[in-house]
Amino acid sequence: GPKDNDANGSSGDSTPHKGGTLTVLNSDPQTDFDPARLYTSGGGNVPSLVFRTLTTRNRADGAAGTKVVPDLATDTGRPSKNATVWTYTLKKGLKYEDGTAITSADIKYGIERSFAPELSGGAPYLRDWLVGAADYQGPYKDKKGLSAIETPDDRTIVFHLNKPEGEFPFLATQTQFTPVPQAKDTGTKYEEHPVSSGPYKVVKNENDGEHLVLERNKYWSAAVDDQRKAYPDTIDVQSGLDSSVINQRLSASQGTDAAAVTTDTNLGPAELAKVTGDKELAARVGTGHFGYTNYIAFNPKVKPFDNPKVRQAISYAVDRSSVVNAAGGSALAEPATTFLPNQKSFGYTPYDLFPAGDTGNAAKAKELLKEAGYPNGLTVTLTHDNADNFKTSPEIATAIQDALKKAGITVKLQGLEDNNYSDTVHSVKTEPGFFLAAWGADWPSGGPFLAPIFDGRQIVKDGANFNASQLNDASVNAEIDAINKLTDLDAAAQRWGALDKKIGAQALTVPLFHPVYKRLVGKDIKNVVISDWTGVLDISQVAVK
Amino acid sequence: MNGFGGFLLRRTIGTLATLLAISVIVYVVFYVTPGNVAQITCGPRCSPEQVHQVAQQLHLDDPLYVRYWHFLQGLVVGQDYSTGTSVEHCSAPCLGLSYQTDQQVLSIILTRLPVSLSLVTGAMVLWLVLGVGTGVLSVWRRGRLTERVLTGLTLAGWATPVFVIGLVLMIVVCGELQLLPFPQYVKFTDDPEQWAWNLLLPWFSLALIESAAFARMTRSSMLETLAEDHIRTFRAYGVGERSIVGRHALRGALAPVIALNANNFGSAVGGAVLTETLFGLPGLGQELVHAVSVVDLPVVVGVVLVVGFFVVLANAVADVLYAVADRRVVLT
Amino acid sequence: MSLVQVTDLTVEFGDLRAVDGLSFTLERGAALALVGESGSGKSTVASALLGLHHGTGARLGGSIEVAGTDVQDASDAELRKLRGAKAAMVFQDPLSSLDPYYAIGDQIAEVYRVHTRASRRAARARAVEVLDRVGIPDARSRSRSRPHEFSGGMRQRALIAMALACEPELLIADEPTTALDVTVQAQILDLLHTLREETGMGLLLVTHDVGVAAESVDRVLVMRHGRVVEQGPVAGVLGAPTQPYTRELLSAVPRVDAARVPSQASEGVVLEASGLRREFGRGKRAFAAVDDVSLTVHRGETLGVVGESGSGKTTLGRMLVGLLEPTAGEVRYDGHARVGVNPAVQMVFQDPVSSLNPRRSVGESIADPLRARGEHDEGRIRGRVTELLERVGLEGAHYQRYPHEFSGGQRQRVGIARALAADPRVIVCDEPVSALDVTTQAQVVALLGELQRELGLALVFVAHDLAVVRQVSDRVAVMRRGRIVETGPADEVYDNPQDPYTRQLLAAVPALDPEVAARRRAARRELASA
Amino acid sequence: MSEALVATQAPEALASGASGARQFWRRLRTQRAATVAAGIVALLVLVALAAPLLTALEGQDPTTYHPSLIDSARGGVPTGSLGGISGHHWLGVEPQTGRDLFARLVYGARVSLGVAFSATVIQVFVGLVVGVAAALGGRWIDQLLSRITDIFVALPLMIMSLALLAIVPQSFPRPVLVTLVIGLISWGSIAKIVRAQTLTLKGLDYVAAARLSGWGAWRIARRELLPGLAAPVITYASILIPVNISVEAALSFLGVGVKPPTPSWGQMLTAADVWYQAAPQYLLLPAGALFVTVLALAVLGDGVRTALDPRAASRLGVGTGRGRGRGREAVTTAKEESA
Ligand SMILES: Nc1ncnc2c1ncn2[C@@H]1O[C@H](COP(=O)(O)OP(=O)(O)OP(=O)(O)O)[C@@H](O)[C@H]1O
Ligand SMILES: Nc1ncnc2c1ncn2[C@@H]1O[C@H](COP(=O)(O)OP(=O)(O)OP(=O)(O)O)[C@@H](O)[C@H]1O
Ligand SMILES: [Mg+2]
Ligand SMILES: [Mg+2]
Repeated sequence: GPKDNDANGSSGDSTPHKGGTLTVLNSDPQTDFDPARLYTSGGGNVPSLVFRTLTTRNRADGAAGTKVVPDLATDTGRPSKNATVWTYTLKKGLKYEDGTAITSADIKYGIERSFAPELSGGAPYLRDWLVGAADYQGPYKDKKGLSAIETPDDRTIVFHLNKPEGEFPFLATQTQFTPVPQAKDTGTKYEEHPVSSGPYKVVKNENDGEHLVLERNKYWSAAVDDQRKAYPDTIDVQSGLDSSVINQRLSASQGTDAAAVTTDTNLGPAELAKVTGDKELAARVGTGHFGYTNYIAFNPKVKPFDNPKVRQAISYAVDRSSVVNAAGGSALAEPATTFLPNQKSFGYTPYDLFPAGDTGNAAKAKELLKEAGYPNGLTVTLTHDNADNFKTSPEIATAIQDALKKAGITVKLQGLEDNNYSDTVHSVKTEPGFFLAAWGADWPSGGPFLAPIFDGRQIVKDGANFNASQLNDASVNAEIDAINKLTDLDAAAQRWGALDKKIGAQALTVPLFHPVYKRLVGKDIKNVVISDWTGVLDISQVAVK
Repeated sequence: MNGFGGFLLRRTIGTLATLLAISVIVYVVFYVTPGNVAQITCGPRCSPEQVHQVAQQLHLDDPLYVRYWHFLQGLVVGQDYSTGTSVEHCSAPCLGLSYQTDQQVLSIILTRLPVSLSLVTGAMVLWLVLGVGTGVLSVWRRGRLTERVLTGLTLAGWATPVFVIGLVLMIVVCGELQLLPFPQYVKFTDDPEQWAWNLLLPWFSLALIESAAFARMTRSSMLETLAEDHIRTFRAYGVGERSIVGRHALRGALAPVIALNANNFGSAVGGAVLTETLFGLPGLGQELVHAVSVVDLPVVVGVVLVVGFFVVLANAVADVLYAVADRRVVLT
Repeated sequence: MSLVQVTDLTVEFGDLRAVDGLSFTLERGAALALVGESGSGKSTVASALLGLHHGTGARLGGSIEVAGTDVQDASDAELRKLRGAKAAMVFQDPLSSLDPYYAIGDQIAEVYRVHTRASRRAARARAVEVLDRVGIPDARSRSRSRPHEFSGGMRQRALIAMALACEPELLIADEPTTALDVTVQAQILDLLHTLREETGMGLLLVTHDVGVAAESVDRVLVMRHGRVVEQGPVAGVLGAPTQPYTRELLSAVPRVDAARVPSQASEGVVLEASGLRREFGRGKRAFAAVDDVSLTVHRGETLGVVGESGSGKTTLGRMLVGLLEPTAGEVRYDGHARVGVNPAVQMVFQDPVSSLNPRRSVGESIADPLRARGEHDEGRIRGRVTELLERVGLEGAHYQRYPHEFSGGQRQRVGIARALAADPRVIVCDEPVSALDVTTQAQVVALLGELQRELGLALVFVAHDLAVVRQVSDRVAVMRRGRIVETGPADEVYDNPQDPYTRQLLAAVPALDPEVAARRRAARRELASA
Repeated sequence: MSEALVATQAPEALASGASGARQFWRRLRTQRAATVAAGIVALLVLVALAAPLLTALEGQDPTTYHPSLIDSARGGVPTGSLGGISGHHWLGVEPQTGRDLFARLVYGARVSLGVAFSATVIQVFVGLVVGVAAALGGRWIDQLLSRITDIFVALPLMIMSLALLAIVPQSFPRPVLVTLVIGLISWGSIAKIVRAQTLTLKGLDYVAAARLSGWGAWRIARRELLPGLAAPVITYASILIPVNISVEAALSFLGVGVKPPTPSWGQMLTAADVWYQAAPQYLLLPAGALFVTVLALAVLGDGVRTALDPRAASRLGVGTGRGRGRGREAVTTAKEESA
């Protein structure tokens, strides 16, 4: 007969204990497991169990989780006066899974190899910030190495930046800052077995990350890692699963699924409707907030969006409640009137410059349209993605279409296949005038949120451009530079907030909503920690016993 | 050339030509469709210079025919490639490397093929049994309640998306009744018993849908055959309706059923995407959809060729089968 | 109680009353022949005896009792018990009556197993045994062939074998020997006779061939328009018929000793075959169905082809019209080597069932050659088709009917009408009159002769009925085992046969006089036992 | 000949050319199930055509949002009982948007039935031509066509539609595009089935007889083979309809399909599958509509198949048109035609 997975009886007490197997049920396989190719802090949830970085996100609930804390390093970095030189010292007694010591040279090597075109995929900051990194091609082609990184001794590493960057400690949370022993580097094959510096090592990686098994790295010790709790003995990551199946399995919580979590699957609206009606299930839902904004982007180079009045009219006409419903309802999306996410760490400063209320202010919109020279309304085309993502997808587009109809604006929809959509909207040459967009934070701060979208120097003429409004405003650029100099992150946050409001007045975007993540965990899961940095539960904290 | 040997030779040549044509089509299609491969590979925030480097690395700047030529070369003599730290050889027939994961396409396919084949062969057995079985039964009991019920059931199966059937089956069987584990692919070579148990639901979901076509097809061709003169002979000799339907009418009805099966088998190898996705089976269909979505041309070409090979193979087998089923048909 | 008791039987198809108030009885061990015009309802009666009209659109009246079963009221299960075991039927269209997908031996074995509890192996052995009894040479290996690998006569014998397999109390044989050459025919008739003597089997023989009737039965029933014209002991009805229709019938029977009025065959050769050879099967099982046959057909002449069943006549005919590629040799039409078909060379197919599309009305089928020639005027097409139908003894109104609504002989005439529609110069007629009663047969033969005179039509006339062949042929070729064993002017061949096989054939021609027939049978039996 | 026959016939009555079709209708009409099914299909078509009228009757349209009818906090499930069924919304409203389901269903019928029917027609046509040509053509034609068919069976729809996506401009009318994409790409199965069946049929004597008549292959295919192919083709075509309905939904995903907010059953089904627990009627409505369509088509297909076979007439217990009544009918037609 079918093998019944032996169920872990849940022990009544809620203090977490070591041991057991944590099952992770995911939809996307971990196809990239090379630290050079991962993008987010710690490379996301699972890689962060294997890769330690110079600094890391604070593994705490809510807003506290937006702090950056030391990981391999003894502190979050010591800046030079103007924040262009950052120095880190490694903790003592750091070891790889094979027992060899971790050195600062390995971290340098890890960063260098992320420049190799073979291992592309990481965030753009290192290339932009490090001195002389712009045309560096990685250690495989260019043996000289990056002179911007110095390793005076085995425990010290110094970074030279071409401009002040007060947020460098945030960058140092990314997996490019994980040590890679050069002798073990196998290039593009490294991801099959990356050398662990964290509490777990990879013992099985099937089908390019579809099934991973992690077991304890016996050379890791909690003494030199105060962030990762590492309760379970084994972590079994199964991916390639359908999202409704994942949620179904988590809610059934049978066999090994009782000790299961997911790191990439939210509850959808339909599932939420079911879960909220069930007390037992509702108690197992974790809620998280990730710095993310869904918005309408305008390209003022395209008529009639060159006219601020038209953009304002649309801002007034938008019915945020419909949009929120399309995105899954008030439990899954919070209406947004600011471009910055509604979190303190981003410097959130509430404002609502074109108050549309819940359901849109059609009268005001009509008035503005008349002023703009469209007394009889107008017809525009809204470009969106056909992918079923609740961000830029048809549901949202039709909600906007329906709302603008009331203001006399006829919206034609242009749905594009996913790749076609990103090619089209992210190219200066083909960018439409009016489209759905979304932006998420690389780390919880205003910098990476505002700069790529509004910094005039980040307009990319012949590649992927995210400054959709192609705003190149000297005062905005100057303010961005000024804030970047600050190493006091709280002070910086305030000024990001102010800058957001200032840009908001130009009505270059219509912020729509910030998503909320709701996720189920298995019934035996303990110690659920969800930081506002990632918005999802941190599996380095989870216990199954 | 005549006979079976000639047939084999012609078929082999035909197959190769078909597969080549398919690969050319895929190359051309991906050449003209939007989607900047280098940008996708490099990541959305890559700078134009990096994108350019990646494009060079992947030979995306070469003209189409050069790229296709490399592909053909790889098939015949293999291909060397660099991992950055060393040079590896992908031996012939080399379908190239995935743009996205740098793995050899052939090895990706070889790990996924058994999954798809397990899924489809098992499901095929079921859909043939269910489909042809209901077809026969509905002819045998034609005009009666049994037939109406069967017709209703198979058509309900046919009209319901696989997603719904599969999910409902899974919730009821695995979630509520706990009769089976939530499916998870176990290799046949590791544990044949678990392999079968885990695939049972996917097989059923796929088969329930497909079997409707077979039931309808079987039924209609059988009714045709029942009108033939030779059936009268067996009636006049007191042969029971069961044997008339199950032996004589069924045999005469096989040609379209075989044809249908060949196609469904072949295309299901790459087409059972929904089933694979729903049940998390790492098969070719899933891989193909993913590869298309990230414009991973080598993987797409590879998978399409392998699937194409199965389509062609299944059809060749079907042709042999009808020649066996109906001796009057000559193989061409 | 009688074996068969039919009282006041009527059968109606729609508005057509095919059988009208028919009554007769048949005792155990006795033999009754139903003779009569084509379309007079003979096959309908035969089918009714087995309840085969159940569930079709036909309406039946009167009562039928067969071997103790009331056929009209019997349940399906009772009918199944009757069919095959107590009463077996040999259908009129033997060529389409076998399942094309199964080996012949298996089909017989299957029927046998339905009624006996025999093992598979025993049933198979029984199948071989009965195939052997009906004279299929090499029955063991031939039992593995599929129907399309059998010649027409062989298929007919296979069906007879099937009927005999369960040793039924009543054998209904609907034109059982139409596709058989006279030697085999004699053999089969003798076999039926023997079985009757040995097992007490009753025989209902449906035939249009008065000679056959004379040879094999003791009572005759003459039918016309679904009604009884005359019935009584065979000697009486055939020897001293009381009804004018019966007399008419008898006088129309062709005689093998009557010479033919020669046609005006001209010198021009229209069709010429040289060194024709055709093989079937491959490898070990390969054999030549036609082997090195050369012949010529002149304008306006008739070449008769006679010969044993399975000797390659149909195969030869198909090659002559271009439907079958010869393995070796060539066919020349008007002096030119020819590939493929040519509407000027037509064929009347041996199997009238499968040569008509069941989904098209016969009128449409006949109109085909006209339309193909570019005739568009519907009125003219109708006119011509009606004319053709009438010439072959059918009605213009049959235009709209579908093949399954015709009797065997009617279908055969449709086939002839279609061949004529093409205004051909040559027609290969493969058993064109085998299913026709003598009067209709005479009519058709006369028609062919007429056309021949009018149009200079050349005929290749394949038949097993030696008398008919003599009646129509200028020259005759005798085939055996794929070769032509003897050829020459008809009279010469008939009056002075050279080849021993030809002599054997002529000796087997059935006699009209039952007494003569009985004597001949006795002689044959002595010969066989000696 | 038979007097009975002569007595009941008016020979001149048979001089009507339309009688084949007439008999077909007669035979179809005598099958009750098929008649009902034909009625349902007609009704569906009517509903699709009259969609604006029906929704006007209800007072709704398929695109307007009704946020007040859904519970935003619970993922957007309809608030009313039974999915929000009320006098204003006959079949309730869609989760998340509150759009009227009845309106979406009847408008969806337009796209789904329109696309599915016309695509099936194209598929059948191409499949028949290719399949028959392959079976009748010489060895090389057969090889060529069969291999081309293989290509079409083997190439996933997705890839072919990617190509079309690139070639066909955005302005091209979507429903037509979808129809063409489906029709011209997925005809492979039907071609294979037709080829198989033709191979069996072409060995029959009546085809040989037709060849002797002097007809070319094309005419033989049409007159002699097509009627024999009708059974598998009609059956398969009725099977194809639901497939095409869901393919339309899949194509929308790639951007080739019908544009939102235009509803289609396929898209409704795809969107609704996750809602089957929280808002079952959202899934059940399009699924039910599809089921009824499929069932009606299957039964109708059966009926048509039976009616096409003159031999079936005797099984049905119907005369095949030699009756007096029919005679009169034919006379009038003949007169009308000559007039
Ligand atoms: N299924 C049917 N539907 C309509 N008419 C039929 C059907 N079967 C036979 N008939 C008609 O019934 C009459 C008798 O047919 P039957 O087959 O019994 O003739 P028959 O005496 O056997 O002739 P033949 O010697 O030519 O075989 C014919 O006129 C025929 O056309
Ligand atoms: N398609 C075939 N495949 C194999 N053998 C065949 C085929 N067609 C005919 N034969 C064989 O060829 C021989 C000659 O057959 P043919 O049909 O020409 O005989 P025939 O002279 O017409 O006989 P009959 O008078 O019984 O119709 C027979 O032994 C038959 O079994
Ligand atoms: Mg008859
Ligand atoms: Mg013959």
